[in-house]
Amino acid sequence: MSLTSHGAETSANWILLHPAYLEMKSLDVGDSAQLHAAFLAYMDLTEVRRWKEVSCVKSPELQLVLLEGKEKEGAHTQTVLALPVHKSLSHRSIRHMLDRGFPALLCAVGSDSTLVYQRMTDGLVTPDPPVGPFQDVGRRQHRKRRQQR
Amino acid sequence: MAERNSTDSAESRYSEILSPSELFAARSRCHKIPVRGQKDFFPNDSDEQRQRLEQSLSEHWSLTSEERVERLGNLVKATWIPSDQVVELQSPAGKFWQTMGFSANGKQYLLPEEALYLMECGNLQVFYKDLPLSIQDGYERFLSSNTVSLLQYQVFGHLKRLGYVVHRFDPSSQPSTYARQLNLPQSQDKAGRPLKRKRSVSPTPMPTSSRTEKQDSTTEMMEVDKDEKDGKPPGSHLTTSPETLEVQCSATSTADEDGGRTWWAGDVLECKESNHSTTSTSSSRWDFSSIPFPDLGSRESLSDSLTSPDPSLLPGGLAVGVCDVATWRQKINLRKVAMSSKEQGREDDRRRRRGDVNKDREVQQCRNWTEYQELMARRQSRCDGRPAHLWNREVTPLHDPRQPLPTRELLEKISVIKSTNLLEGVSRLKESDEWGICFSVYQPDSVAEFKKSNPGKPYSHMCVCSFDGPVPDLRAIKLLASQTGDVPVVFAVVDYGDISFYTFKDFQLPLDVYP
Amino acid sequence: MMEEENSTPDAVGLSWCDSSPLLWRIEDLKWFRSQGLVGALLGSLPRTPRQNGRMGRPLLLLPEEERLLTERCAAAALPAAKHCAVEGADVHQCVKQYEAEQQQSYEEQRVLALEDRKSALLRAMTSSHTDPQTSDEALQRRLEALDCSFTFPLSALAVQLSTARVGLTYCHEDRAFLQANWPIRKQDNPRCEVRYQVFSDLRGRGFYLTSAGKFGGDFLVYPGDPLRFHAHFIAVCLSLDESVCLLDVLAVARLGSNVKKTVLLCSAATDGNVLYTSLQWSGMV
Amino acid sequence: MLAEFRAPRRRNRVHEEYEAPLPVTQSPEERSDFRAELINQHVLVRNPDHIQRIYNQGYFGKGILSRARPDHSISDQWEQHKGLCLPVVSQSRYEERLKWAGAALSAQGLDDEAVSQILTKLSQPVEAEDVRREGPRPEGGVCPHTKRLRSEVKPKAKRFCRLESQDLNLSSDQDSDYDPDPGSNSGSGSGSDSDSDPDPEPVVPGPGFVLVDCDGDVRSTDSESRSGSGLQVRELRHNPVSVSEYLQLSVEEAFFLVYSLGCLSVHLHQEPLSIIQLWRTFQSQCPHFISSYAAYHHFRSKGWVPKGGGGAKYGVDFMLYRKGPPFYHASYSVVVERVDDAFRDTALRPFSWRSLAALNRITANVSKELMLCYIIYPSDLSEVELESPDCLSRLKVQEVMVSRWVSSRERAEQDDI
Repeated sequence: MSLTSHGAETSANWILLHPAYLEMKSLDVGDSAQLHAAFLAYMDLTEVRRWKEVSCVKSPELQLVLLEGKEKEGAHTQTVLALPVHKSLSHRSIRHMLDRGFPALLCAVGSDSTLVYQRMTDGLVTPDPPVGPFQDVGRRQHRKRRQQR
Repeated sequence: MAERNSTDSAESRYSEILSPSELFAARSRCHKIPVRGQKDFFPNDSDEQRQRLEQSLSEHWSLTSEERVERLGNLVKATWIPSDQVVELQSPAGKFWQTMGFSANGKQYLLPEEALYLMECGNLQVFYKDLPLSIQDGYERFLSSNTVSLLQYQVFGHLKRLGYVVHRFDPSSQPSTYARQLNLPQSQDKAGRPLKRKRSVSPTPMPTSSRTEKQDSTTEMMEVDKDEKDGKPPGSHLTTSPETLEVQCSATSTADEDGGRTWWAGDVLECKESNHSTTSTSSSRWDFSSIPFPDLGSRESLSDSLTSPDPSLLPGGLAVGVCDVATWRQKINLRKVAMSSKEQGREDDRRRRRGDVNKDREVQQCRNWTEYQELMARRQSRCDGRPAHLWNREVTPLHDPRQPLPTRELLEKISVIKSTNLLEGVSRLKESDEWGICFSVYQPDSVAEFKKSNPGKPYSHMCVCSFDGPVPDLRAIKLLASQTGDVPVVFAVVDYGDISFYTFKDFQLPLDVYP
Repeated sequence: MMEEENSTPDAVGLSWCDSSPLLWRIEDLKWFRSQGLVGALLGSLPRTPRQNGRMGRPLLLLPEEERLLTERCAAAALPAAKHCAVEGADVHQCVKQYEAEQQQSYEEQRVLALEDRKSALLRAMTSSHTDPQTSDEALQRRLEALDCSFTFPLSALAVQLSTARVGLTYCHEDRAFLQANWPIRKQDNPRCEVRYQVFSDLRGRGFYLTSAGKFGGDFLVYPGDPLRFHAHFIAVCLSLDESVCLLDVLAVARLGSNVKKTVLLCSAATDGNVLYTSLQWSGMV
Repeated sequence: MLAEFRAPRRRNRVHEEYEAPLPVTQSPEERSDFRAELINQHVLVRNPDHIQRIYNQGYFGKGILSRARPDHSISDQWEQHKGLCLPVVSQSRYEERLKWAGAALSAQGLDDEAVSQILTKLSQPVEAEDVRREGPRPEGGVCPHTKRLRSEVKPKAKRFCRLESQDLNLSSDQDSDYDPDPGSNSGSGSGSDSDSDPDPEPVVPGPGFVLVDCDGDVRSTDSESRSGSGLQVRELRHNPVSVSEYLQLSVEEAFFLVYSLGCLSVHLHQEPLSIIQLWRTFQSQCPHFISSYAAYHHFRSKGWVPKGGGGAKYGVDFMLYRKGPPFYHASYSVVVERVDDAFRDTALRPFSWRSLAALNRITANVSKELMLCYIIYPSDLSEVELESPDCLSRLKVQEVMVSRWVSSRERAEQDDI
C-alpha cells in the first residue's frame, strides 16, 4: 500500500524515490558525492530540524547543489552549501555563495553522514558579548523550548 | 612610597638619562605591578571608558618608561669582548654564578645571552671601551646569527624569567648513537629525580653512566654549596611515569615480534629499542617468503641431514652437498616450551580447531609461505555458503566470520600493519641541521643543588623556531628523538611577543580487548 | 584619542636587532601607540624582571607595522650600535666625561642622602613626647653629629642601567641618509601581500591588531586599545583562490567559538578592496 | 621519549549494555552476513537488523537522520492506541508526506487521476484490528528501540525519554561529540503514562502506520488521546511514505567490515563487489583512502573505536574512543599523515604552526589529546601493489602525541585575552 511496497520486491531505497533527491539529480551537477551531501543536509533540515520551504538550486559558478530554506515559518531565507568534509574550498567559492544575498550555512558532511554547520556572513559580525553563567543557563533553556515546539 | 619615578617629569629629555635626584628617588620606588582591570567588550565613546583607557595607558607608560636604577654595590661589573663574543667579569660574581657562566684561564666569563639577561634583571653592568652599555646596545651587539638569535634569546629569557636553568645545548654531552645502540644502562636517571637530589648533597659526582661526562679541560667549576632543600616531586607535564591505568592489555600477547607491547612501562622502551635496532639493521636483500627454510627446531624430528640448497640461491661456482645437521640439533634447545595452564589451554584449543598443520599432506607439499597461503585461500573458497565475491577472489577477507575467534585472537589475526617507534630506522637517515637543539633546560626547583659541571639529565631540550616557519616532519622528530634519548624535545615557537611550547612524543596505542 | 600627542615627532627611530625592527625610545613607543599600532614588548620589565606577564622595552614591530610606517614615511632607521661606536681619542674623552658625571652624581646623592637622614631624625625626635626645650637642644646636637659622622659609601650610589642607547637622535635632514640603512626585505610572498592589505584595511577601520598565531590565525582584531578591550575577531588571511582544506576551516571556526570570537576570512579583491567573511559556529548540533 | 598514557574518561551515565566489540559472532550458528549498498560514493546499510548489529557491535556508522545511533523516527511522540504503540504526527506533516507520495507516484508515470485515487485510499483511517493482523514488521526500521530496550521494563516510557532527549540534546557543554542517551534525566511530560502501562507490552507495528493528530497541535492533547473521550481526534492511518532510518558507513568502516571481518558485502547496482573492486573504488573516490584506511585498521586492530564523523567537529580525521562512544569520552583527536621511506611528509594536509596551534587548543579544550598518525610507505612499494589491500602489511604506523607544554609557573601568571 505504502510506497515501499510499491517498489520492487527488493524493498526500494526511499532515497532514490524522494522527490527532492530526484530534483537534485536533475540539476546535473556531476559530483555525486556532493549531491549525496546536499541530500543528507536536506533530510536533516526538513525531517530533523523541521525547516520550512527547503528547496534546492544549482550554483552555476560552483557547479554544486545549494539548498535554500527557512528555519521556521516567516524567517528569512538562508543558503546552505553542503560539502563532503575532505573537500577543499576557496574563499572565492564562499563569496559566490554569499553573493546570493542570503546569510549562508556551510555544512561539512562527514563520510559517515555527520553534519557540522558553520554560519557564514558577509562582512564583520561582532560576536555576542560573553555572558555570565546565570544568563547562559537561560539561553540554553530558551533554545530547548524552541526545539520542543 | 614614591609611586612614579621621575622619567615622567615635565622636562622630557630625549636621552632618557636620569638626574642624580631622580636616581636617588628611584631607591624607594614601588615594585608592584598594577593589576589590570576587567576589560570592556564594546567601545562606546563614554567618558567612563575614555577615563579608564587613559588610566590604563598612563599606568602602561609609567611601567614601560621606567629605567633600571640599581645600587652600584649590587651590580657586577663586566666587559664585553667582541672578538670572543663573551663577557668577562671584573668583580665577583653573584648568586647567578651557580647556574650561569664559565671559567677559563682563571677568569670568569658569561655567554652573551646570559650577560644580556642579567643586564635586563639589573644585576650586571657591562662596559665596552670603559663605557657602560645600554640594554639596547646589549641587544644589538650580543645577539646575532653567529651567537644567539633574537628569537632564541626571547625563549632563553622567557624560561630564565620563570626560573629554569637554561644552557646552550652541547651535542658532545649526548650518548653516541653507538652507545645508545648498545643500550648502556641509563637506569640511574630513571630511578627518579628524588633519589638523584639526595645524592647530590655529597660532592661526589653522581654517575650519569653512558653520558660521556667530558669535563672541559679549560673549565674549572665553582660550586656554591647550598643547604639542601627538600626536593619536591617535579610537578612536571613531561613525566614519563605512567598513570595507573585501567586498560586491560595483553601481557601474554603471543606471536608479536615486538615482544609484549607494554607501552606503559617506561623501561620496556629500552628492551624494545634494542630489539628494533637489531631487526632494522639487518634489513634483508632476500625475500624470505620465497625461500624455504628447514625447520630445525621442530620436535617432529626431520632426518638428520638436509638436502642441498637450491643452486639458484647460491653464489656462482659454489656447490653445497648434503648437510648433516645432527650435531647442530644437539646444540639447539629442543625442550618443550613451558606454558602456563591458561596458555596451554588456549594452545590446545587452537590445535583442536586447526589440527596440526604440519601433519597436513598438502601443507607439507608447500615449498614456501606464499604457496601455503595460496593453499589456505583455495581451501577457504571451497567452504560452502560463503559469499563468492569475497572468498573466491584473489584477495580474501582477513577473517572468516564463520570461524569464530575470541576477540583477542581476532584482533591479533587482523593486525597486519606494524607499529614502529621514533628510534627505528633513524640510523639510515642523514643528519641534517634543519632542526637543531638550542638549549638544555633544567627544572627551577633544581637550582639549589645545581652544578654546572655536572648538570645531570636535563628536564628538556629546546628547539627554537618561528611561528611563520615550518612544522617539523616525522623525519625531524625522529632525528631529534635519536639525539636526545629519553629527554623530551620541546619546540619553542615564537610568534612575535608570544611563545608557545609543543612536544611531539612517541606513543603506542595500547591493545584494549573486550570479550 | 589617536592624535593625542601632536608634539611628538612624525617619525619613529627604528633599530635592528638580528634583522628584527625594534623600538627603544619611550617617545617613539608612545607615538607608535597613538597611531593605533600595538607591536609586541619583548624585554624584561625593569620593575619586576622575573615574570612574563608584563613585559618591557624593546617593542618588536610586526612586518605589517613596519611596512605601514615606511609607506607613510614615518620611520627612520637609527644607526646601529657598531656605527655609533666612538673611536680613538674620543673614547678617552667620553670616558672622562662619564667618570666626571658619575663623580658629580655621587656628590649630589650624598647630599640628598644626608638630608634624607636628617629629616628622618627630625621626624623621629619631634614625634617623641619629651620636654620641647631639651629636645630641641638634643636635636641640634644630634644633627650636628650626623653631619660629621655621615658617610655615603660608593656602593650605595644609585646608577642607571639605560634602556635605550644615549646619543644620536636623527633629525629630518638625516632621514634620507638613515634610510639607506634599511635592511632589504623580501615581499615576494603573496601571503605577505594579503596580510599587509588586510592589516592596513582593518587599521584604517579603527581596529587594533596583534599577532594571532596561537589562535590559529594571522591577527587578533580588537575594537579598541587591547589594554581595555577583548579581541572580537581572529583574522585569517588568504588569497581569494587559495584552496583551503574544509577541516582547517572547521578547526579554526570551532576555536573561534571556544574563545568567543568571530573568525574572519580575509582576502584582497582585484579592485583593491578587502573581502571579509565572518565564520561562526552555528549552534546547530 | 614516550608519551604517558592518560586513562580514558568514563562517561558519567551509561545507559546501555555492551553487546560485543565487533559484529562477528562467537558462535558458528549466528550468521554475520550483512548487506550494504554503494550509492553516490557512500555506503548505506538499509536492513534494520543489520543496522542494529553493525551499530551496536562496534559502533560502526551513523544513522543518516540521527546524531549518532540510528534511531530516528517520524515523530518525537508515541502513543498507545488500542494496544498499539504508534507515532503521532500533525495533520500538516501528514499532508506533506501525502504530497511527497503523490510526487513519487507521478514520477512513476501514473496520471493525476490515478494518483489522487491512490492517495485518497491511502489517507483513509484504518482499524487497529487490521494493523494488528499485519503484525509487527521489524523490517520497517522505525522501531529500533525495541531492540535496544530489550532489557527495559517499561519500554514505552523509555521510548518517550529516548526520543525527546535525542532531539533536544543541546549539550552545549564542552564535549558535544557524542551524547549518550541521557534517559531518565529528561523529565517533564515523558513518563506521564508509564504507570498505567499494563503488563502485556503494546505491539509496535511497522512504519506503515501513524496516528494523525487532526487538531494540528500535537502536544496539547497529550492526555486526552488515551482517555478515549469525545474529543478524541487522532486517526490511525497509513503512513504514505516511510522514511526509515539508514545507517551510513564511512569508507574506512565499510572496508574494514568487508576486508578485515568478512561480514559485510557492499553492492553496487545490485552486484556485490569483490574486495579488490571495493578497494579500487574507494581509492578513486578519496585520494587518501589507503592512508586513512591504514590508520583506521590499525586502531581497530588495537581494539579501539575510531569515528571519522566526530572528527569533523574537531577538524581532524578521527576521534578515538575506548570501548565505544556511549561508554567513554573520546580520548584522542587523530590526524593522519602520509610519509615516505625517509619520513618526509607527503603532505596530506600541510600543517603550519597556526593550524597545529588551533587543533591543539580545540583538543585541549575538550580534554582530549592530539595524535598524529603517520603512515609510512616503503620506498619500493609500487603503484601496482597499492591496488590491493595486500599492501597494508607493507605499511608501518607511527603514532606521535602532540601536546602543548605550559610550565606551572607560567600558568599561574597567564592572563586572559
